[in-house]
Amino acid sequence: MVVFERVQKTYDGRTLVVEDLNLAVRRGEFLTMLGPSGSGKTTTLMMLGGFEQPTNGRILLEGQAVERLPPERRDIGFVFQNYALFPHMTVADNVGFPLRYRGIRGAEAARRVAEALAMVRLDGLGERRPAQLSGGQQQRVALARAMVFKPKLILMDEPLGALDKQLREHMQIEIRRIQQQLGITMVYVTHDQSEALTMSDRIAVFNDGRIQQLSDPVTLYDRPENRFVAGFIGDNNTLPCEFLGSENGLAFVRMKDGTRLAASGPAHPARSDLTVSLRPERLGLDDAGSAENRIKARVLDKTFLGDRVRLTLEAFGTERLVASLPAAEGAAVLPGRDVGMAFSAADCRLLAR
Amino acid sequence: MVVFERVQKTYDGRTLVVEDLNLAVRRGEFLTMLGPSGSGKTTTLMMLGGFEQPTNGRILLEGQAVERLPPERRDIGFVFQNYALFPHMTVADNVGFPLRYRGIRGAEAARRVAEALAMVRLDGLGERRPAQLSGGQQQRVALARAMVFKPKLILMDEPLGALDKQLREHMQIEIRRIQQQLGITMVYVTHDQSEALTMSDRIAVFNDGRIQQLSDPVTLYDRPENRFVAGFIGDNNTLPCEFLGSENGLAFVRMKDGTRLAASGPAHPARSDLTVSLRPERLGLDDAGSAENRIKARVLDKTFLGDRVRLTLEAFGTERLVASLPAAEGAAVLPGRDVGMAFSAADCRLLAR
Amino acid sequence: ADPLSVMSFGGAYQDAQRKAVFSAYAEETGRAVSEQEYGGEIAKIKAMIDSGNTTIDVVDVDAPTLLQGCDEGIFETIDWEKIGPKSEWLAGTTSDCGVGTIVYATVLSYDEDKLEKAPTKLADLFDLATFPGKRGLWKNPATNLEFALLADGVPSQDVYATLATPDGLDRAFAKLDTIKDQIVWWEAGAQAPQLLASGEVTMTTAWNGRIFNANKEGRNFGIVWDNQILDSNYWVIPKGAKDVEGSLAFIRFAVEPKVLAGIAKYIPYGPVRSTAAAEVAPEDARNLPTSPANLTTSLTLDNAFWADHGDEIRKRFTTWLSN
Amino acid sequence: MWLPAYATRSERLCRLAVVLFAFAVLAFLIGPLFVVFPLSVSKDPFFTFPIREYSWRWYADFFQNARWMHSLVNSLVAAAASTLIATFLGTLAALGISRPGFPARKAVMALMISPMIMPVVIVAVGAYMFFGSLGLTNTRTGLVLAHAALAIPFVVVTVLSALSTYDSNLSRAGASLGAGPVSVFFAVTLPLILPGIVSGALLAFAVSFDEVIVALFLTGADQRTLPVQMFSGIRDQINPTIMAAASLLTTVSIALFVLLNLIRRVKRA
Amino acid sequence: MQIAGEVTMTQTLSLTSSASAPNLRAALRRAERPGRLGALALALPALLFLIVTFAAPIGLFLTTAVRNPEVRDTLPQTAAALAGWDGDGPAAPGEAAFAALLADLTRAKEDNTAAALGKRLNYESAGMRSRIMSVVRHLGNFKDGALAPQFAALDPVWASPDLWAIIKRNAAPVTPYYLLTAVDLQQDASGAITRVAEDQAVFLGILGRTLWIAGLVTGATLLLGFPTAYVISLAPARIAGFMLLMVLLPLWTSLLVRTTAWVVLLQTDGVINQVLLALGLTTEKLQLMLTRFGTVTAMTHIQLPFTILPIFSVMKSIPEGQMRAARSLGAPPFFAFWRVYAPQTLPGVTAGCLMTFILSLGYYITPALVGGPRDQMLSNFIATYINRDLNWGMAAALAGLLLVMTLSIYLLFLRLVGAERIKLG
Ligand SMILES: Nc1ncnc2c1ncn2[C@@H]1O[C@H](COP(=O)(O)OP(=O)(O)OP(=O)(O)O)[C@@H](O)[C@H]1O
Ligand SMILES: Nc1ncnc2c1ncn2[C@@H]1O[C@H](COP(=O)(O)OP(=O)(O)OP(=O)(O)O)[C@@H](O)[C@H]1O
Ligand SMILES: [Mg+2]
Ligand SMILES: [Mg+2]
Repeated sequence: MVVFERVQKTYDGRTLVVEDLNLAVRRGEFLTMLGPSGSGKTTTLMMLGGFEQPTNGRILLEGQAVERLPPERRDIGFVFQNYALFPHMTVADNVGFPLRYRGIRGAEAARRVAEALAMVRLDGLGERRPAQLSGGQQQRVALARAMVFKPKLILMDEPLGALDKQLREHMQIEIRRIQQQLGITMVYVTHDQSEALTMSDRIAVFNDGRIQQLSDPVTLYDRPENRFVAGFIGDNNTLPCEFLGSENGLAFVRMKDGTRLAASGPAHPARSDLTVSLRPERLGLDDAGSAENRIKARVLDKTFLGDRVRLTLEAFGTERLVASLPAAEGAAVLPGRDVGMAFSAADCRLLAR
Repeated sequence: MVVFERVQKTYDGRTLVVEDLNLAVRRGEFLTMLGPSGSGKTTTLMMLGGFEQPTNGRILLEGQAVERLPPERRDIGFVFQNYALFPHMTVADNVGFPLRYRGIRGAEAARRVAEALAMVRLDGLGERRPAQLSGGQQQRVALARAMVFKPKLILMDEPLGALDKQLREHMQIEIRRIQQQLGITMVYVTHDQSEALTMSDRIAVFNDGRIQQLSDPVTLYDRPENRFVAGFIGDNNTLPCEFLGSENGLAFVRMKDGTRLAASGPAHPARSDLTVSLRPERLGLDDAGSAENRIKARVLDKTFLGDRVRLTLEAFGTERLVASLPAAEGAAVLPGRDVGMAFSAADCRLLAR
Repeated sequence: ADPLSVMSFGGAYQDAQRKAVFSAYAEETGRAVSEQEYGGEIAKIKAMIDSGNTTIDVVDVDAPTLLQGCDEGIFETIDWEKIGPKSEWLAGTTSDCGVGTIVYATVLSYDEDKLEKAPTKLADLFDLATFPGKRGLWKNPATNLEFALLADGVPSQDVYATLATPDGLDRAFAKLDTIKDQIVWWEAGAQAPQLLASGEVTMTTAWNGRIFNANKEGRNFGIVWDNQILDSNYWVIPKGAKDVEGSLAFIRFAVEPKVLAGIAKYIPYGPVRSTAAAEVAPEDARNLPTSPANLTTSLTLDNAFWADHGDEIRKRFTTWLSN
Repeated sequence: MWLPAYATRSERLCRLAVVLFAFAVLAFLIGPLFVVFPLSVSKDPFFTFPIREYSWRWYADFFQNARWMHSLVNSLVAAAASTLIATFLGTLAALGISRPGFPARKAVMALMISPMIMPVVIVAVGAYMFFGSLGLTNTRTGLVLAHAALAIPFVVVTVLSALSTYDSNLSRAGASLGAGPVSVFFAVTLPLILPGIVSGALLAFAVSFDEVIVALFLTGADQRTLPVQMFSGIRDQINPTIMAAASLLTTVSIALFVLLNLIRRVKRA
Repeated sequence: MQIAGEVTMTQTLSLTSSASAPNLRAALRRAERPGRLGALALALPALLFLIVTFAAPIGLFLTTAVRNPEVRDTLPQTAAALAGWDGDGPAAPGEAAFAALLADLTRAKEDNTAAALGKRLNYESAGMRSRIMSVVRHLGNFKDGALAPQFAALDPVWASPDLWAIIKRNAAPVTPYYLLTAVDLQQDASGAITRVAEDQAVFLGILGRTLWIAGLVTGATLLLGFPTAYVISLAPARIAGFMLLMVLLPLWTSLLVRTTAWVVLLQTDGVINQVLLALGLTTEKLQLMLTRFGTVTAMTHIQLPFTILPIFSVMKSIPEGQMRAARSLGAPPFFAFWRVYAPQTLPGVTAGCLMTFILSLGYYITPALVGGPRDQMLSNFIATYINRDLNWGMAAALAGLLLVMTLSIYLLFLRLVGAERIKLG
């Protein structure tokens, strides 16, 4: 549906904000662009919307290059971070705005507006001004306005950034519902990993103007492809190691103090700069289960986090390691003591860079 | 060290922003005031700092009433939410500012400033202006400035509110380290429960100008005294119930559909308006363990959250219930199916109000 | 015919002209007069001519403007045949490009209601001992230097010769120095009576017509005619005027003895045409600078002198003011 | 508000003194605007207090005197024309300047603002000479052009500040919804910056309506504006009709000012 | 097919090489050009308008400060005849020069240009005007034969070289005369630059006075404006809004009306004196009108809003927490204000003071109506030179002086504050 081909973008002629973007958005999917601030997400979206020109490369929309197409002719719905509702128009006029420029007027337009407002559950608020609505309602109006002309593609730039947590979670579900109900293709930008994990079919993780990994949420979490992705999504312990070899699909590595661990990851990593990455919650107390790796560690500190306990451990010589245990399980662990920990090879990712 | 005695405060003469505050801060402790926006935390801190006068009641500092003492004579360090660094002075001048009014000048002052900057790990940045520092660095300067004159008491009003998550967690550890190292008494305001749980010796939960509960973090989480505290700290399922009676220190309740549950809580709750409160992560799959309560529930929805899976369940007839399981454990659960859940009586709190 | 456009100095002077001249002209010829006013700036006239669209047919100018404008050729040459015999005009009030109309005087004036003892001669202006208080003077070296020398005893016929010498100039400034810190300077004609009215000064130099008018409004200002300095106004036709013949006809009408004399009824400015003097009503003639009783010690302003030396003297005057 | 709750006694005293001082300064600012009123109803033709007798003669003179009326009309026409020009050009310029990527913004801004700070005499004499060579002195066109130049910075500044609070995402939103650049401007941008344009236009009008020096140089008798009439009134023939004129002007400007602020307040509420 | 293939080739090439910085910049410029031009096109009409109606007129006017067309245009033959004459000698030039002058003046009389020439030469030496004009008036009386004696008969100075030297020197198309005069310098007969005589040295004094008055006004507005802005920034919103209206209101009333008002207030029988007398604060009426005090007071009144507004907007932006922080750190009230608050208002103080200083430099109306002779500023002299003397050169030179001062402070303003920060109301 949308294809980015070797797209580059610079604002100042010196630094590339988008370095080399190749990405194909599938029809009907919910694709999220996730990344830290300044990683080029908004820029990418703006290029797709037609508000910025790529410095190099091509963008294809339904197979057609769109460089020359001004935004108003792209037929893409856009929901902006601060909604960009027209404050001088009523809600109905806002939502009816795109219809005006598509020759839809009168009763037909009114019907479509009412339909769109009903879709976002705002029936009856058409005569209000945006300023008379709550943040969440404004968000819905923006959504209705971007949908009312039935675009094939809707872009959203951190649409929930300004809402509080509860409302945000509620709107996540709503948006997902509408997207699935109408079968629209959506490209969604956020820097909130849990939002991305919750909503998306696929997630493109951005950093430094590049896509670091593009996959579905579970793969992204369980099998990050590099250290950035591992660190950005979920908590993570990153420990330097040396590659020993692989066997039966398992990789074997040696830690600084010589401990041998079984890890998952690429079969023949070429780089010398290697680490293993361990999620705190995948570290368990050694309960003689089936985990491939067992280590001894000293408990340095224990912090209570409500439902969980965070342990700061010293292992593999002088490495720091954070583990997160269910509060009940961690109750018995005491700072200053040694403790046995276990984790599976699948949870121990061998990563380069 | 600090005692609030029946303190009341109103700004407009009509509503009491602080209703009846009684609180004793112990020497050397890290006491956090936690509560939602508008609950009177800042007001309380301002009264202690000398910026507001209590409408009623007394505040004692080291046993002395301080109503008449202007802020500059209280010798209390104060870290403000937006740091309130002096933008026209260098970092060193900012930190040296309080020394000037304590007659410390020249080499001695320089030594103290350097010491304070070293303490917050900002050595060598003394000649910068605040605007040239990152948010986290500015926060450290504010901290150094509030410490440099060795006050016995430091007050902090949401000092980390403006920082991003990673930095915030880092600074939490730093502040806690410095507090323990110097043995300073700290009164800390936040509305972030995880921050409060991580850092504090004791937490005072504020709501509507009253302290709802004052205890250490584990007690607060595990044994909330009322529904507000239970709901405010950690996630929570709140379900209406009826009190049947208590036995062996356990309370028994009946749910809407007649299910009987064992719960913990006060022995003879007088109120009719009772609920049980269940934390999502304390709900486990029924593994035939030792939990007192076992129920059947229908899985309505399952959301992937990275390390965990969130289940939306229907139980006790038509009640909604949220459970949070480790991702591995939850993998087998499928939406639409029924599932057995279990939880202990200790995790099922019977609460009034 | 289009109305004839006439520009004059406004104020009471133009009011008098309107009553005595313009309305009579309109009545007699059927051609209306459209009035304009200005502050006497030659730049205004020149700008109009330079813009190539001379919309004004006749202008009333003062003597320096006549001199400068005539030299620069921005006025039409007057065909005296169509005006009248030059010989009827006072000496020095005819010119190739202008026709003299009235004579006015710069005189010493005071408020009779406020002073117990009235000044009688120009020298009293400099006599702070007898007449303490502020003096109002025109902020211009012209007239003041003359007054200074006159008060210092220089006979009127020698004033300009003296002023042309450095010593004479020094002498004039020295005389002014004696009252310098008591001087309040005025710039526009209307300010002088205002200074008297507001009690700002005990006496002031002023244009006699302005004093007369103030008295008509219920003031009681006195005039010292001794050593009055005379100057005259002229009718000129700016270059490029649309209807030169019409303008000449108007000027001819305006200086007809009867008409010209009529002005004195409204403002005490004397006609420069000798045949007109006779037409002035005796009760008005008393107030004219040109009435013989007032003329005994008068001095006529030498505009050529000021054209040659004005620049230098004005600079000196400015420096002198600032110190 | 006036005082923090923690103020000490001496601080309170100081603060009280400063507040009184500030109100004195405000009185100094406002008071002189009103002294013209009593004089305008004094019968005396001189500006003297105390007033001996009251009369409306000067107002009558103002309204009956063709010259005053003529100059009033001249002022209104010239101000309206230069307001139109300045508002049109200034708004366009502000739209351009506010765009990202506007070349040499600083230099252009410096030039655009400079009529505001340039000594008016220099502007007046320059225009007098230059327009003279084009035959534009003593014409209303010349006056209008010069006034428009003086007024442009006021429009540019106010429209720019209106644009600075304008969220350019609104234009983007408009485009993404299918409206072309011109439609977006008229449907979205213009209505939102209209208050800025209106206050810019009001200021432009005030600049021209109040301007004396340029008008002194550029107008002949036929184009003489009200301020010029007043100026020569004060200088040459002290005549309380100018007090009547001044009182009327002040009344009108106070009324306009109050109206403008009421509109703003209503808009905000 | 082949052509298409080539296109893709070059495209790929440009893609691969685009990583290098210069190419990147070029690509960027290409991508941005339409936007830049569009933005410029919007501002262009106003820019052109300002250049034509504002910048060009001022520029042209300023050039008259050095233009010297009178001798060149009116006396071309004389100038040519004098070209070879050694002006330093003790003798007047030969007969040829007299003949040329006569011929030139004959033409000048027809063209009516003699007066302008006379006026111009009169600047250099008083009396030149009447000498030239008397020659012109006597043109018909000249007889054949030696001209020098006939000229000398009209005025003996024609026999001396000084006068001829002046004509020769001013045959040049440009003259430093006006500029030099504007700073009280002159070129003597030998061409050396010297100070003018004490009693002719006016302009530096006026320049100094202009700066001094502007400085006084700036100081006064700051003194009055700072506390006022401070109080407004402290006041509760409603009262502050009202106070701001009081500050803005004068800006809306006619400058002329305000100046008139000061005339009424300041005159000897005016309101202030009446009040002072009534209160018994003085027994004698004070001279306020037409004095420096009056001028500065009226100008201060007019400029005060320009100083208050920027200071206020900066004060408004200083968080209240700043003072709290200072107090909590141990600073007593006054020190907290002086060391923490006051320095942070500096940007506003700078903006307000520079703006007031710039605007004060150009005052004309107020000094003209309220000031005495010692309070007239550069603008007043510029206007006088035009209106009364038609001396464009002098006016332009003084305008140049005023402009240089104004622009240098404007540049300082742009550097320290920036044009974007100017706000109205
Ligand atoms: N109009 C612009 N001109 C110059 N630089 C820009 C512009 N817009 C963005 N940038 C820069 O480009 C980089 C990427 O910006 P972008 O807005 O695409 O990031 P983002 O991923 O959306 O970040 P965020 O999560 O903060 O919105 C940043 O370094 C930003 O400073
Ligand atoms: N200076 C003041 N004048 C009037 N009311 C005030 C003032 N300061 C605070 N309040 C009111 O007092 C109540 C408590 O405010 P306070 O600032 O103490 O809350 P808080 O717990 O610090 O909230 P937050 O988490 O938002 O900072 C709020 O309703 C607030 O509106
Ligand atoms: Mg973004
Ligand atoms: Mg708070």
